[in-house]
Amino acid sequence: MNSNIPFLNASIAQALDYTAPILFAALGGVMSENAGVVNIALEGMMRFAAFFGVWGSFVSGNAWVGLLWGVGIGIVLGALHAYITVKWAGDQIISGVAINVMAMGMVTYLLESIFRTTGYSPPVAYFGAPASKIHLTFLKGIPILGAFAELTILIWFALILVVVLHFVLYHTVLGLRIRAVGENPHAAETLGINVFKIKWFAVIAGSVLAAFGGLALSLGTLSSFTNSMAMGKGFIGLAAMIFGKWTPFGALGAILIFACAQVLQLFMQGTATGFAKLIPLGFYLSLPYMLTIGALIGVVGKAVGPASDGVPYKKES
Amino acid sequence: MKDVLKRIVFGKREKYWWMNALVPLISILLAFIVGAIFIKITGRSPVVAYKLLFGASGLFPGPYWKSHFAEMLLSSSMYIATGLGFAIAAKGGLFNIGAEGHFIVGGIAAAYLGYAKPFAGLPKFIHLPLIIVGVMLAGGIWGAIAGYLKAKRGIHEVITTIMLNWIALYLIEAWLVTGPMKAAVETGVSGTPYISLSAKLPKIFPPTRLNISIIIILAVTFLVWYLFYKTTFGYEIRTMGHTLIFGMEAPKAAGINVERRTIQTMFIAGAVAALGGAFMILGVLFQYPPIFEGGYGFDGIAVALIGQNEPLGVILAGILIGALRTGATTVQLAHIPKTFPSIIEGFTVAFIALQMLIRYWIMKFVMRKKKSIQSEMGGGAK
Amino acid sequence: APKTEEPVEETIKIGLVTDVGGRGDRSFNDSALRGLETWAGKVQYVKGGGYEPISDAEFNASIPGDLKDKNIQPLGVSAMVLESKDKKDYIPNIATLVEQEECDLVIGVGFMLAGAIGESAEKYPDTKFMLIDAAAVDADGKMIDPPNVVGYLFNEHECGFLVGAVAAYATGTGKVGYIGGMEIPPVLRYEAGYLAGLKTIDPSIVVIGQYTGSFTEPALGKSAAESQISQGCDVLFHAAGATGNGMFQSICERGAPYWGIGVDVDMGLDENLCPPRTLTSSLKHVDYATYLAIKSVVEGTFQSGLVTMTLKDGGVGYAPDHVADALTQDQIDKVEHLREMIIDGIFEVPTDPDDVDSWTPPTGF
Amino acid sequence: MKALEVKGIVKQFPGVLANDSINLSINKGEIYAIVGENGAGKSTLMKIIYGLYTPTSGEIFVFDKKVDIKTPHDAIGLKIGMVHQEFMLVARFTVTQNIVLGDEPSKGIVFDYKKALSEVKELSEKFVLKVDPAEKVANLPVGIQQRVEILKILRRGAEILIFDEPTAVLTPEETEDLFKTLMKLKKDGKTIIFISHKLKEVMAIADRIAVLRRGKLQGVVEKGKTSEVELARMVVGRDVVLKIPKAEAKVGGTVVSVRDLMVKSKRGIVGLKGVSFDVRAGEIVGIAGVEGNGQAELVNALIGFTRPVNGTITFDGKELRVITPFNIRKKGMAYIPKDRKMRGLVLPFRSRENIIMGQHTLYPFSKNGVLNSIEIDKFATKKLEEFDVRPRDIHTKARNLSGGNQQKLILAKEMSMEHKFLLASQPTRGLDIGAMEFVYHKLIEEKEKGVAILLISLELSEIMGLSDRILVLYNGEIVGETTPDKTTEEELGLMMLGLKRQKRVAQ
Ligand SMILES: Nc1ncnc2c1ncn2[C@@H]1O[C@H](COP(=O)(O)OP(=O)(O)OP(=O)(O)O)[C@@H](O)[C@H]1O
Ligand SMILES: Nc1ncnc2c1ncn2[C@@H]1O[C@H](COP(=O)(O)OP(=O)(O)OP(=O)(O)O)[C@@H](O)[C@H]1O
Ligand SMILES: [Mg+2]
Ligand SMILES: [Mg+2]
Repeated sequence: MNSNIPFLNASIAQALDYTAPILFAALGGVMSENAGVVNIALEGMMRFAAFFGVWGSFVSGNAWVGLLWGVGIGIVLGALHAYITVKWAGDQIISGVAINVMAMGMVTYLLESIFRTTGYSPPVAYFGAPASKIHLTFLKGIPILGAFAELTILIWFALILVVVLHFVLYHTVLGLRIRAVGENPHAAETLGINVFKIKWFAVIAGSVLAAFGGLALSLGTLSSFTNSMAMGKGFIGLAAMIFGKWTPFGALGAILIFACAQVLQLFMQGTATGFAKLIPLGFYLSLPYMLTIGALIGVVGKAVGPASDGVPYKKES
Repeated sequence: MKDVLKRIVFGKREKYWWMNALVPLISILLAFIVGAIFIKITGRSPVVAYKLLFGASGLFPGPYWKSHFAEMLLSSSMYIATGLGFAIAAKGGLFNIGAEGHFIVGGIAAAYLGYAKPFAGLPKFIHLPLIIVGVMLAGGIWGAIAGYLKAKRGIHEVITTIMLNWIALYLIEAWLVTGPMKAAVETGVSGTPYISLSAKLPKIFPPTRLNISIIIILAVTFLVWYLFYKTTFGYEIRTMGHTLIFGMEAPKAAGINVERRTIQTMFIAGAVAALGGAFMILGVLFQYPPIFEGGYGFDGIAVALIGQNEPLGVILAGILIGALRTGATTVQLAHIPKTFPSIIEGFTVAFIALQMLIRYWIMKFVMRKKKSIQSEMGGGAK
Repeated sequence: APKTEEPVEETIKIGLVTDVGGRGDRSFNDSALRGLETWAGKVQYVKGGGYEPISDAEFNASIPGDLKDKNIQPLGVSAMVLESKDKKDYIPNIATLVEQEECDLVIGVGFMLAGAIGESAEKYPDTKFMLIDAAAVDADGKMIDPPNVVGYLFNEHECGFLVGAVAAYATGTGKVGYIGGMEIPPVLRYEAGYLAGLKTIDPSIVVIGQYTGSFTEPALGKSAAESQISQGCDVLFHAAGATGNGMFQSICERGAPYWGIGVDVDMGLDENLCPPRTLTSSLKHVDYATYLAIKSVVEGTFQSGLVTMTLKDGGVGYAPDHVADALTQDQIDKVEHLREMIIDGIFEVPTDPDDVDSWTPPTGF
Repeated sequence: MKALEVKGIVKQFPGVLANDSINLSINKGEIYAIVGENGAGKSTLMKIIYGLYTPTSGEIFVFDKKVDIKTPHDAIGLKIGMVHQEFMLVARFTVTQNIVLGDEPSKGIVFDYKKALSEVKELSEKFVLKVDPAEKVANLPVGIQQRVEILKILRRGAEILIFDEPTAVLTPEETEDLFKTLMKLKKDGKTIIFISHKLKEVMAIADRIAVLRRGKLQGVVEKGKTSEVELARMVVGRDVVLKIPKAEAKVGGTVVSVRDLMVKSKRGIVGLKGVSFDVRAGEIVGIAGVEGNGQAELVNALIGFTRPVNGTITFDGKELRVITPFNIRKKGMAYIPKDRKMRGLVLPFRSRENIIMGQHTLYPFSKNGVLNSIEIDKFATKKLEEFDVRPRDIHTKARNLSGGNQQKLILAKEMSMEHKFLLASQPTRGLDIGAMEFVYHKLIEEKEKGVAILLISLELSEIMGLSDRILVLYNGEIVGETTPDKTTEEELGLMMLGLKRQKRVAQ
């Protein structure tokens, strides 16, 4: 069975590859929603960042510069979302939808203005190039661990972030305050916590994480921007965040289920013989989504978010 | 008369009732201004862009006005359908991202009932209503799945509606349309067979292809409004809308069957959004093509939000977005990307979200006296 | 419309409506645009809008090797391209091109436009129409043949067959991959041809085939490619539009001994993909078909009806790319022989993947 | 020294003048009570002092210095602390996390939870306020939650402590504990502002008492120079009979009969362990007991929120197998919940919409599922008048009503619904003395009309005064049944603490 090890490892690596962008998005959601601000603009932020990352990398020839550009647009969008929802207590859903719609229009507009195409950018320097990957040669050949032998830096970053975010949220003063603001901002305020500051911070930090999700798409796995790049990934990140009960590890678990189902789906489709060959393609393709709902029905049950999630916080007058 | 209008349109008793109308208008205006700045920055002429955009939007008279107008209403009827799909659920406190899925489920149901044998032979006055009912049933059931999982299992509707969108997409496009419902190879048609003549929506504005879809959706919108505000059923949905997301139990304690209403709300939302897909098939494409990405469902969210989740608002917002989209392809004549109107749409929604700020400005303008603003607004800025 | 362009009195104006894929897909739509803009118009699209002329050198470089002998010359037409955001836009876009822009010929790219072209052709009998990949149909879905529409079809299974044969010779592991976008007719024809080609050379070759469900998601293409490679495939072919870009990325990251096979256009020439590891490409000359249709309008020889582009007339084919590096001369000769057999009608390539199992391949390869 | 002075405070809400030039001057080290009818503007004034509201005009002085309090942060800086009418706690956090929030012990950026735990433990010992520092707040009874609130502000070194209706949610024992704490704090030199509707409490603990009426200061009296009766008159502007009218029960047939009812609590343990009792037409059965001894489970089972593990509930002679709020209400049950925000009202709804909730499907409010707004408005106008809900405007949103008026709106809604059985869970919570009197009359009236009433209250005087029979609930069981004339508050108190059991009277 030794010959199966490369395949197993490659499959896990692929699942991780698939996981990273969605994980970033979900962590962005975790960050923002733990402070009580719903961010359904994860999708739009990913799209913006995916594009700006490619743009930056294209202009400079350096993927790290692209990364900075992507983070930059993440900050700008986060600030916009925070300005609307925190400063002016605007509806968080509406603000999120606004950013998503703008992402649809503006990015395509810029794509055409800059690259003379409406669909696909040229390839640029990226993190997935063999030379840019993190090589842990000693792991090669070991079952499962071998999957980690050649990952992009962004995947590692996503995985490490899960731990970091968990630590920040549950073991630091800042995390305690963030969660307090998300649970009961009025209580936090009566204790002298600057609710607005915390929310501003969490929203912008969450947006930057979502931006990393976009970057993982355009500069991690691939080396270019395509118009349909983020299509749905941000929303799946949102779903994973809820599935994972608004916690970093929960989100990771949810996405791993989904990513493994995706890889499994491709594998089953490719090797289908006999009866399995008769199963229509649509069932294979929808398998990950059905499994997610199934997992929710079977195991996870009711998810309860931060108590004041989505409620605009207004200072009484 | 004014009072009646006020009461119908704005809900009476608001001291500054006209604000509710003014805020979206100002939002739209601001969006156009910001859009112009954006165009200017990217090196194009806003004047040309808006001339083309509005010239072909169908909103204003001009050459080819008739067909633009028809195209606008065709689009609008679909946007209103998906917009209502979101708004209905929102009224019940549910966050429905599933309009996209309902739209395509409606489309495939319309296509099937439109071409399949036992139905295709029926006379039009039976066939068409039958299709509409079937479409609403199909979309309704697809919506009710999310409602059921929410009510009985507590599974968040955001997850289920997102997942169900994809499931619908793949089952339809990677199974039904390329499998059991595929048109016979000899016909040379890809996608499903074409619907029969009796399934096509009657045209009402020849020679354009405008059809009764706009009339149907206006009637449906009126029914939805009536349902919300005039019936006990709508009353119950609204009690849920104000409590469900906060975990409050007052409606339940008052004997309202919250679980059943949740399912029903999602059913209605799905049924109405599915109409949009049916309009597309029965009035524009006449078959379900192999690939059918529209984005009408997602734009429906924006439509609902611009329309403040109110039926009348959804109609107006649907017309606005329909007009923008109708004018959109024409801006390419000046080599402006066709997605330009999406930018305006996005800014409009953003300014709607910023309505506290806009209200603040208006109040400041009206009162010219900062002191009393805060108490008049009852919260917000400090 | 703004009068930014020169008066249109003498020049012939060609309109083109893309399908929802749009400009920049590196395959189908771009191919049609090359036929119109680069070849017939001798211009290039500039970012920010408008066209600028191109040099003779650029013009010559744009013509692929297998079309060098087709005498492609600029036709002096002006181009007007409208992209569609939605299927509903096809008819209004065509109407704009006919009514407002008064185009002489309107091209619909893709079988998705079959209905729109069919309806418009009846409405505007004085305008000529060209449809790619389909015959026009009317509002009832019946194939029609109006006097002002020419439809171009392509025998994708023929070129798919030849790249299948090349793949069969090139594989070292006896396993090859196939990545499809969605199960639509042209893609299925590619698949059928590819499978038949493989079967002809070596029935024992294992094919791992996957559909990604999308033509626009390179990430899925990459993922499918990785999966196939880890299962031992070393030659991969895709018919998945831009989704296939991901396949090339995967191939490029790994380098030898993996080979990728392009689709529709000669992807071995596309710097943005993976020229060093592009074994061949199955060519479907949408560009040439577009050019031919425009030429017929310019020269007044326009003929309605259906034209099928085949191996025989150079409308489909396979690109030489790295075939000479991977195959022996004997093998290349055999592929060429197969090509001639198809041209001569000695055998027929199946058009449906389901028929390949029961199809009897020619022997001796 | 003056600890706190407010001068000319005005607060204008849209359409409501909540505070009308209020002047108060509070000495250091005194317990200063503020009383006033519902909606008088007490909470508003306190929120202004704590920086939650911006006054329309007026000045505040703290320890003789003019201050500008813009946020609670400013207030905390000035050593002002406030225990709010609705607790400001993070339910999912532990006691410790709640107490240290905003001023956390830390090692660098890391939250030093161990240190926080020990700090809280110390604090709780120092002020003799017993809490379990590691318990989650959501799992605590309100009395303890209030201790957490007090500890919170004490930890921040508050010198001026504001309590907005702290006793409304407490049991008598908890109230006594609180008073002990307040006296101790006073001895430590802290200044306390205390808001309550219970004049007896005010008389027991306050040094001076300010009376607010319709946003205006009515007067300030010293405790020694006034009486409950006089205070009551100042509050409502008329004489109030504090005694509950007594009416003989004309008992009819059994309406609700509960047998061996076992119910699990939200946390999964059995909270009600096999309880049996009857409620008959025309009688009020009082349930006495310390909160958390099964009342919530009993209520939840009766209205169909929780399915009992075991036992039966018979309504009007018919055993109900499955109870849902819908079918039990249809059978003729009205329910006054103790938590008005969670279970009583739809806050963004207007009074007219709230008042028909539950009977909206009935004629004349609707016919064939279509609402009749004219009838609804007529009805709402009438009921707001009858139950003295202020403001009288049927278009006021419930959210903008004061706590007491929200309660009155619920009473108006539930008591005007046709019913045979009334389940009243703390019906007078947060009501001013005039309103309380009104509710007592209402309950008696209902009983005389033959309604069966189950009254759950923490207020022993209420139970003793109103009930025809009293059941004592302790640890999920009925440990005694008695009548008001056969027992005393002291005896009841012992039973409620499980220290005394009594044989049930055979029915
Ligand atoms: N050893 C510790 N050091 C610092 N903080 C701690 C420690 N243990 C617990 N905490 C604090 O207690 C809080 C909750 O602890 P933890 O993260 O273990 O989750 P929990 O309360 O058990 O919740 P749940 O198990 O429901 O997720 C956190 O906010 C954390 O800051
Ligand atoms: N945010 C608000 N908007 C409008 N009106 C308000 C608001 N808050 C309070 N009011 C009104 O101000 C008045 C005073 O309310 P407040 O809460 O101070 O009363 P209160 O004395 O605390 O009453 P209670 O004893 O019932 O708690 C009431 O008429 C109330 O309706
Ligand atoms: Mg109060
Ligand atoms: Mg009160």
